[in-house]
Amino acid sequence: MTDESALAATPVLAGRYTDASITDKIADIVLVRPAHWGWVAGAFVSGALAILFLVAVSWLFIDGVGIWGVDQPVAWAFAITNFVWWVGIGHAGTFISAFLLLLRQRWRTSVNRFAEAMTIFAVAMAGLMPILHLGRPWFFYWLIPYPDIMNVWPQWRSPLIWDIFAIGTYIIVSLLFWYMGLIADLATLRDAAKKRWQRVVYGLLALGWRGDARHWARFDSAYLLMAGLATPLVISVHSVVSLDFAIGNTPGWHSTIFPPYFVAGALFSGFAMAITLAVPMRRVFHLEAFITERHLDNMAKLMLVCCFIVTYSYLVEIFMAYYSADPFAIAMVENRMGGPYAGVYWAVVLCNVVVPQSLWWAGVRARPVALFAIAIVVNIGMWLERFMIIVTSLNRDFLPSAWHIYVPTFWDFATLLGSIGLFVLLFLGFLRVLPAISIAEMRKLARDVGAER
Amino acid sequence: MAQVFSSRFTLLLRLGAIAALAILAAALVTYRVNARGDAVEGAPVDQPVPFSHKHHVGDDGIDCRYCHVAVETSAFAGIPPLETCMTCHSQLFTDQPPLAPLLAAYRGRATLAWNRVHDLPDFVYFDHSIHIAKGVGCSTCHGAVDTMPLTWRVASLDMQWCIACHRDPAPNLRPADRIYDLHWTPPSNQAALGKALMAANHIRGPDVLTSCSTCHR
Amino acid sequence: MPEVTPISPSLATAAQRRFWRGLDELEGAAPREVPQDVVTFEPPRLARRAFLGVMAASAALAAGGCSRAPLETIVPYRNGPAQDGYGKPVFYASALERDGYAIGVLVETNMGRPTKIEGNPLHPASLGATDIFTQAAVLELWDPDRSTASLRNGAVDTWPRFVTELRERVIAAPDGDGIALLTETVTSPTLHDQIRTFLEGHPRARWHQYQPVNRDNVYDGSRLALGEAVEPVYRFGDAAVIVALDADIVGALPGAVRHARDIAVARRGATRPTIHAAEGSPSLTGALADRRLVIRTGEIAMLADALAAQIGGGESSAAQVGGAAGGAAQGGGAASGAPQVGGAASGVATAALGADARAWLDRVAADLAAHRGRAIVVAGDRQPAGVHARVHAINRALGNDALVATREPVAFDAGNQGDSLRALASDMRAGRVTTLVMLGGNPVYASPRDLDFGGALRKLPWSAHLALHADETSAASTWHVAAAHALESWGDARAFDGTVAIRQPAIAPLYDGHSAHEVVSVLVDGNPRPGHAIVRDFWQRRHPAGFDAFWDASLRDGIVRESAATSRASVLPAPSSAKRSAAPAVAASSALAAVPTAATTSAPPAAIATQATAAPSATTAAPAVRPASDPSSATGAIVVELVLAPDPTLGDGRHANNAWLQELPKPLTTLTWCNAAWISPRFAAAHELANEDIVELRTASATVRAPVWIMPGHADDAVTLHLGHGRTRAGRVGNGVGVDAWPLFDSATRAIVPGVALAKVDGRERLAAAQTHHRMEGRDLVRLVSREEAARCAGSGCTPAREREPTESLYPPFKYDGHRWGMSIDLDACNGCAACTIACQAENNIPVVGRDEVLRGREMHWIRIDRYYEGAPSAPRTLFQPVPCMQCEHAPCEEVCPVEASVHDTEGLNVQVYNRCVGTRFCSNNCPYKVRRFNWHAYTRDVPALDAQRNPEVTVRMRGVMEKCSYCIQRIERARIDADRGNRRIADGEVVTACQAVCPTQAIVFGDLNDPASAVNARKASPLDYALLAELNTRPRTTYLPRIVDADAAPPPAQGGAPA
Amino acid sequence: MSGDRRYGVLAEFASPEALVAAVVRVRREFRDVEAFTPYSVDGLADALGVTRTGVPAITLAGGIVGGAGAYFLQWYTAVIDYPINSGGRPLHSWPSFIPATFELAVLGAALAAFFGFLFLCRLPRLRHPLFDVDGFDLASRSRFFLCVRATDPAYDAERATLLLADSGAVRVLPAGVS
Repeated sequence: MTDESALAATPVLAGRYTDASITDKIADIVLVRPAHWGWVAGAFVSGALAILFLVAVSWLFIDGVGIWGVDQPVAWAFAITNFVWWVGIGHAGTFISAFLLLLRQRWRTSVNRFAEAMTIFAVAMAGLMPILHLGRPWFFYWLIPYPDIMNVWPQWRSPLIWDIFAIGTYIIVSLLFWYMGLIADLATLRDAAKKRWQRVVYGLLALGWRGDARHWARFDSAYLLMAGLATPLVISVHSVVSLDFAIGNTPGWHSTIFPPYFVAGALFSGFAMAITLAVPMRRVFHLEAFITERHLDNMAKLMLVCCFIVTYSYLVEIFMAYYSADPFAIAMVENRMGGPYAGVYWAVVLCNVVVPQSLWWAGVRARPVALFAIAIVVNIGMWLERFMIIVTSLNRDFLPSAWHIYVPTFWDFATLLGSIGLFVLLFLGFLRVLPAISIAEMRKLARDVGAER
Repeated sequence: MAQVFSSRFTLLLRLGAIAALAILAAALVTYRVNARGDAVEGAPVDQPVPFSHKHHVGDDGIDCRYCHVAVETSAFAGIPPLETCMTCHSQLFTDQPPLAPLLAAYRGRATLAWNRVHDLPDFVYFDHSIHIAKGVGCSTCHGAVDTMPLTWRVASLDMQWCIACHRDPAPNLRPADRIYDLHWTPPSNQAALGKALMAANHIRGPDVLTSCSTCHR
Repeated sequence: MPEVTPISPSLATAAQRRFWRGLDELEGAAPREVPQDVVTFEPPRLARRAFLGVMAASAALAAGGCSRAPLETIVPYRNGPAQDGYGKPVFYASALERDGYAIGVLVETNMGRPTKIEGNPLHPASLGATDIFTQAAVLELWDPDRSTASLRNGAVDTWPRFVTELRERVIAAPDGDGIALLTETVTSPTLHDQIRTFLEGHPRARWHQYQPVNRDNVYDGSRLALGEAVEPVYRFGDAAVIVALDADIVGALPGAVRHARDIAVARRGATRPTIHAAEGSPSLTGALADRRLVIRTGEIAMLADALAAQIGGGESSAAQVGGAAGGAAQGGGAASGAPQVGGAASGVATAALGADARAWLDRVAADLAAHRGRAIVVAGDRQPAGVHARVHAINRALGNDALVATREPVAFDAGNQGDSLRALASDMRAGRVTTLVMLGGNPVYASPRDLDFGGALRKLPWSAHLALHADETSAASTWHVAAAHALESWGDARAFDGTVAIRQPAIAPLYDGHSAHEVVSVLVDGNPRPGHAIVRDFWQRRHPAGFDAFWDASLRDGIVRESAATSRASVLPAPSSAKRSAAPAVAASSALAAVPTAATTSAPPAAIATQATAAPSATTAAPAVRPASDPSSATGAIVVELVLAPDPTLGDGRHANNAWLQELPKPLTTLTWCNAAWISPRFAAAHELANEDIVELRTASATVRAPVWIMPGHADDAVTLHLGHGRTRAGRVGNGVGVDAWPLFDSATRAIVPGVALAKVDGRERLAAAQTHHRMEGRDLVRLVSREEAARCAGSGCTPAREREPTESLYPPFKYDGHRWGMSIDLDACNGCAACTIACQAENNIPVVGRDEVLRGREMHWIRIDRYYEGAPSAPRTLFQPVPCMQCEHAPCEEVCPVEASVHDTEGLNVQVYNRCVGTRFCSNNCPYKVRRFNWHAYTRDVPALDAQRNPEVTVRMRGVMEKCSYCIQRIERARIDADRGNRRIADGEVVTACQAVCPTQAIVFGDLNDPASAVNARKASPLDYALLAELNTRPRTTYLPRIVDADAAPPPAQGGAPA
Repeated sequence: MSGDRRYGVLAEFASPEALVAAVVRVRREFRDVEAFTPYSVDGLADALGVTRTGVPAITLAGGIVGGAGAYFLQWYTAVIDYPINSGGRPLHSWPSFIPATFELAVLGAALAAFFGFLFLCRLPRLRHPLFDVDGFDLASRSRFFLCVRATDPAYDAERATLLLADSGAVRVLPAGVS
């Protein structure tokens, strides 16, 4: 199955399923099946990393952000890189569930649930980072407007305040959207569960859903509206994140291309992460019939599209530097390409521009293992891209006297790897307690597909 | 199929949710209304020597400036040196046990450490002299100390309290001859008087008075 | 929290309290004349690393975020302060010494604690400014590592027991036989009088003076030239031409602060003096110079000879040169084609010099000749006596007497200190010394190691060492006597021009410390007398009539009136005697000319240097230079000339335990917490050396390994290494920092060591440089204008090269109706001395972070001195730019702060509200000037002694908080409240920032931009005034005046890079 | 068929098509009917006569409240309550106020949509008479249910049972009130 037409002809649902068999196949992962060894191994490794994260954060709170390599002038580095990266990863989930819903893309059905879970956990990781990176994290709530005894309010011109609202809104809307989609499935679990405590827990979460047709009508209406809201939201969120930089006057940050550049980068890394999670998940839980090569193919194609937008942005940055003849911008570009962090720049080009070109070949897109490898490369590349944007802009800005190199410490890496561990741990937990694929929507899909056949 | 939840359970759940919401709302409101700095108002602060402003100021009529000598010239009003105490107490009540720590300190045998009653955070720079000069009297912040056997705080001294006056000082301004009047109350024409004092004392607008650098450095 | 063991109960309270404010009202007023009571501190026991990392309060504040503030207490005075002292700083006039030379100071005390030092405007060596050492003295006072008690053989002992022992030893030797006294340079009339009295009573006792940084060469040189030791006192302010031969006029010469002022004033004046410098080891004066010649330090002698020959070092040739120069003067400082002065007469001496040197020499000779009587030639203190003799002759030949006054040496009994120490060492070895009393100094560490002073000292039956720290010398002595700090004790000292200042203490001794006066009083009659009585009695004997008024005036003013004038001998000795002494030197110069010196500087220097130094030494009776250890036998060894210089911030090592000075970026290199072997870029390239490589330097007797620092403008085939590092008993701050270069210091070769073998060895050592990039990259940062352009702009005005700021903005302007504070920094005046940096540190409670943090780029200084090089690395132009917060009106930092911690006040100050800051650091990212500093760790922690130093008017910042220059807002507020109480405006000059106050050159002016008559407006009125990075439309309140350069002295463009 | 039918009569269908057809038929006699499906069935709402869900209006209101509230908050705090000069920018820096306004408008709309949906559905409702009906759990799995409510003015349990059975129901069950 290596040629283009064959891949495009792959169904979004392989095999014939009834409402009951779909229900069993998905719900049993949660309710019945014992843990797969792959899951256990993954949980063990990610759990260890999550503990590392806790240690790193504890030490951070005890000793201060000085345990990281941040310095003057590079006052932001790993934490903010992680933040942007994690937010970006979240974006693909929302894109799949909301954007594709609006576009009535049928292949969305079997991937939206886990993609949304990915969004929530990624945004949770992202939300932690700015708090951790604060000098006095225990005062983070000063960024939130409330009538305090100091009579002081947030400073609304700061992109960081916009961030608070953007990220806060994003995580709340993502959770609501996710939860709304889950309600019917939770009712299914409530009704399918044999154990009393499962019935109680899922019953509470299902809010008494009984599949009333009028409820379904309101649900459809509200769900579509939420999708309509989430779509501009997701674009605004990464635009706002990009404004954290673009509002600044640092060469390499102060650029109007940042919002689309960041949004495309976010989707790029998000689809890469979705593939990274989907490939092992469908293998371990035998979901190949639900998440078919067609899904992977579609996500790979979207990655390729994003790759081009991102590449275009790289080129525009270089072009604009020379076209504007701004010596600071030119110096910034040359510093990126030939300065102390040139290796990072060229690694970014390799990971985000060169390697994804292999996705032109249907044979590559048809091979989950190859896709997985490319997705990992893109994940790394996108992390490095944010590192490049942040660090190589800051380390040499206006006054050469203030230039200084940034060198990460053990704790920088511990925080990054730890957050990945915690993310994976949360995701693995999700797989075991909630249906990873929307059962209700799959029933409908199966019926529609069956009807077409 | 049977109900997952008994009616009793749902009732309790409902009641619990309502109660939780009510408690949360009440707690938030209560917190905000009573939010203060580290103040404990109205509670007399224990002192190594039970010094009574009521006795010294109220009964004996000693002027504030007799002890707090620097209040008109310095940021710090000044805690009286022991020799100030000894101007009288070398003669009066020298044998009273409560005065023992004072005498011991004066003779260099011990340290007398008063407990601070009005303690601002270390990043706040309050200056007594300028407040006195501009017409803010002692009792505005310190209350009627001549009624206090042991001194206590009458104001929260937190930022919202400071800011309230810095935004609109006029109601708290008094003529220069009433600064040390511990029982001054705003006269009926305070609105006009305050305005006149604002002009006379060259008190600048709230934008200046609420600049961060006015109090923080 | 470090373990703290306070001694006195009152201090126990202090230690328990958490913030520096806790010490308010704790102590009585500072003693003005009679110490009232003694406050004792036990230093907290801290590991050095912890101490450093740590000089930090804030674990407490961190916890305080979620708990109630601790209950604070107030300890009342016993007796009220003498004056209006509640909560207000009190200033005491006093004097501090640098290498023996006094600089007048005003010591600021808050609640009796000395917290800051300002210059004394009445003192001739200060005129209100100070240097870095003076600023750091206050930290030295509060140094927790200071000795708290005397030690006898390492065990704690008492001052009375010491007095008893010393008395017995003096009684045992009534004629003084076997008693030796070793002091540093003595400029104290009282101490000198005491010592004289002692020596008269004990005729066989010996007094030796030795100070590592001494003026032996100067005095010897004047003996050669004039027949007697004299102190030259220069009037740089009146000079039209200044020639510095390896002389750091504004950095190291006695009176440097004053010289810097004089030169700066002159440069701002109508007739701008030209400064020529020749040096091998870059100095502040070289950076300041209009024309700088790079020449090996050892070749300066040759250069001086050549200059003498060209000018005519003697009477006869002077006229001839004068005639030629008269013609040359018509050129009027025109650029090219400097006329040949002297012609054939100078040919012999000049032949040995390189082309650069000859060109420089021609220009200098022409300039000198054109400004006869208005020029000053100065030789550096490390140059051999012969050079000084020659310089005397040159100055005299040029008729510069009016500008180079001479007087009896400021140091009393100025002999040759090197000889003096050698004599003492040989006496000690020969058993002729049984009792040695050392007042200050640290000769075991800081002395020529070939003398093995430490070995000799250990063998003595009885020795005592008075010092602030139990240092290397104390460890080798029987007694270590804890010294009182200069801020704790009475004394007096003479300045570079002889002016005497009385040193009055600003606080009673913190520990059981005693002054040199007290120790000598024991020597005199066996009875210790209080320092106050000793000093007062001495002056009463001097001024019996009207003494009280005299004494009060002297203490109040900080100077003893007329003391300089009465002792000044401003007339040069008769020429006849001078001529005779100078003659051999001139003869030597012709001998020099015969030395086959290659014209290029790449020739092996050993022979030249040896010859050059040997030639004058023939006349100074200095010992012959020993041949270098056969360097060629060492594989891979390169032969270089080594210059051993006192460290720019640590001096001879006495300041090694001063964390401010350790962390102060050294002028020119910006290195901190280390020393390094400076080499030239060409040398580095030729021998494949890079920064931080380790090299081994080997002389006949010693081998030292040091990291390399490539120093643009350094002479080739030469190495400069700074003394004062590698201390072993400095204290927790200074121990083991850097490389001890003293083993290379030989009593024969002294500061300039020829024929040293250099070899690269394995390994690297990271050097904590505060600035890691040194070129302007073509950016308009330090702006240069030509002398002519500047003159034109000063007059009728000119078109500025660029708008000061963009005139348009999207935003409507904010109105600043009250004051509008602003600052102007004159880059032409700034000489890069870094006094502002350390003054700011003292004023604003800026923490020290330590080497590792500096390596991470986390130094905290609010005002930094940026240093850029322009032109070829071999001979660049060095540019300095002090960068404090620009106080932008359109502050980029504020716009991005989410919590209103960085905001404007109504006077346009860009204020940082520490207690509101949550530490997002966006402001720092968005600051194009990168002047914001972040507390990455809890840098400020409670150390009771250090807490006492802190300025109570400035918040101590906790961990996780951004900080930056505030234009010394505490000083503005103080002035505002004072003015406001009287319902008046703050007058111009009423607010002086710490950096402005300390600046020797008045490069920094601060004031109200809304006051049309303010000094800062006068500066900013210049069309040359410009804002840094103005194109960003940040509208800085701080602007700069450009550096003025000679257009024709432009350095050659950098190789392989665009000229900046 | 008998039993407690105070809630209504419930019929089970095997396919959504059967359910829709039955709804159309039953609604000719009874207005108050409810349908239960394991997923959203196209056309069912129309058949039940649902024309407007009410959710969009609530969502719009939420968005307006969120956005207007956010802008007001920013304007009030920055201009009126504590005006502070920040970087020389105008106090009323409206372009800078847009992002938070937008985000809070979205948040308000999303919260309104979600809670409006719950409110209109009268959820959460953990107990329901139908949960007592045997086999109703299949409504969340694979079966489709139709209920004629006893509250219908024309309610007649026997007639409803017959009608449902005749409409293709797999089985008809009584739904009581416990």
